[in-house]
Amino acid sequence: MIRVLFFARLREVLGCESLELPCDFYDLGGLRQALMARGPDWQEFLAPGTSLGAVNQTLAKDDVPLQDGDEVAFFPPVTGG
Amino acid sequence: MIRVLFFARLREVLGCESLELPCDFYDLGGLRQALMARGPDWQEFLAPGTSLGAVNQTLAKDDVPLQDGDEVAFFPPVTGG
Amino acid sequence: MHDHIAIQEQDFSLTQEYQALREANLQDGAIVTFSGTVRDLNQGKRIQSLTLEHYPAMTLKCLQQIVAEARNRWQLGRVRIIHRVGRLALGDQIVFVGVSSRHRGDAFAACEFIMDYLKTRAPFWKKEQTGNGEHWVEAKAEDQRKADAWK
Amino acid sequence: MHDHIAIQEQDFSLTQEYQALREANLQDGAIVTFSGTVRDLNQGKRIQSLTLEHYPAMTLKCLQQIVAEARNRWQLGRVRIIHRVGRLALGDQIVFVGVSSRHRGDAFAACEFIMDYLKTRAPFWKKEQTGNGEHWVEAKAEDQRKADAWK
Repeated sequence: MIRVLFFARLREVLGCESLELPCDFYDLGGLRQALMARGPDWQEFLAPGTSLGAVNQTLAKDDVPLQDGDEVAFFPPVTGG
Repeated sequence: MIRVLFFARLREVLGCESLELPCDFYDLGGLRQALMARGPDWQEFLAPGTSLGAVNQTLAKDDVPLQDGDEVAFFPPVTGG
Repeated sequence: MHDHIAIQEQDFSLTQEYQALREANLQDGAIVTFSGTVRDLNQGKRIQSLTLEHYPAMTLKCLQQIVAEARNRWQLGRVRIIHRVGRLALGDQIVFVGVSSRHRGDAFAACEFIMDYLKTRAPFWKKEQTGNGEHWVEAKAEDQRKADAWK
Repeated sequence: MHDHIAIQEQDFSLTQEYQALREANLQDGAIVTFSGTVRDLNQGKRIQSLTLEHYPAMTLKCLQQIVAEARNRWQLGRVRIIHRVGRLALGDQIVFVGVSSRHRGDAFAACEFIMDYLKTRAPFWKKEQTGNGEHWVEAKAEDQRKADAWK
């Protein structure tokens, strides 16, 4: 299984804080595409460039491979500091 | 008259804190040359590049003109901060 | 390594942070600190308060990586980072970065580098409350440009 | 203009300086401070104490000019500079520069610029006391290089 977390505006517009999914995805990009197919908001707000991804708490590009047990997160560009 | 001040190492090696001189000098360089003629230490430690000059409390190059009543200072490169 | 990295709701004391950078530290002659506070105007909007959310499992790890990268680039003594989360009022302190070093150039560069990387990589998000409701703050292209300039 | 420039024998308090930069200052979200202290080793020599001499009539004027130049280059809120003179012990604070600004980039740049110019233009001289007597500190080419880089 993969745990997928959503933060900040992304959590709010998707109405979803976290998901548990079987690990059917070769890499982060594959997971992103599968999630974008869930509906118009998912399509819009998960688009590459619109939201960032992290795998196991490290910022990751879409070609980072996924393994069973990984924690994935999607979130808007960060605005701390 | 011109008041001439010496600071830090320059004051110590010249054994002189201040001078009052008639204003017979066209510019800072002219005064510097006249002072360098006073002896070997003056020659060595007042040489351009070795000591900085200021006219009326502002860093000055040798071509800055002098007027009666000016306050001139010579000192080593600064080392504060 | 003398690093202190904290994510916390409570306020911090610059006095204590400065003391921790300075005490029993005779080898470092330079201390640079950055403090960020909630200002009244941001991107043209008048702010009343803000809420800071983060991704707890990632935040500390990310800041540790940023400090490690700074230590690779410059000769640093102590590094201290505090970032607040939760609800903050106008004028409140948000973030502190303090660096000690033998040389002031290293302390200045590392402190600014840590802030620039924190701004573009650390998983914090600000939501601003104004007289017209609340909204998520948009990331600034300028922040990305500043972070990219360190590459 | 909110400038405070002081040359003094007595120590200063970072706490008070930070408060003066921050209080009733909601427009500035960034505060950068630099503190310089007497370190144990300088240019390879083990230091016991140092004495700071200055040219009183010129020092304040010179620092005011440096601040004016910084204000020409960057958008700054408050600027505070304190430089101590007289006898200082190991670990003592020597100099403080604090800058507030709307934008952190301006605060970082101005604070470092002021230090780099102070180091090469302000009429202060350090004499170091070691186990082998005392000597005047030599100016460093690196400081001149850093100051020239702002041109």
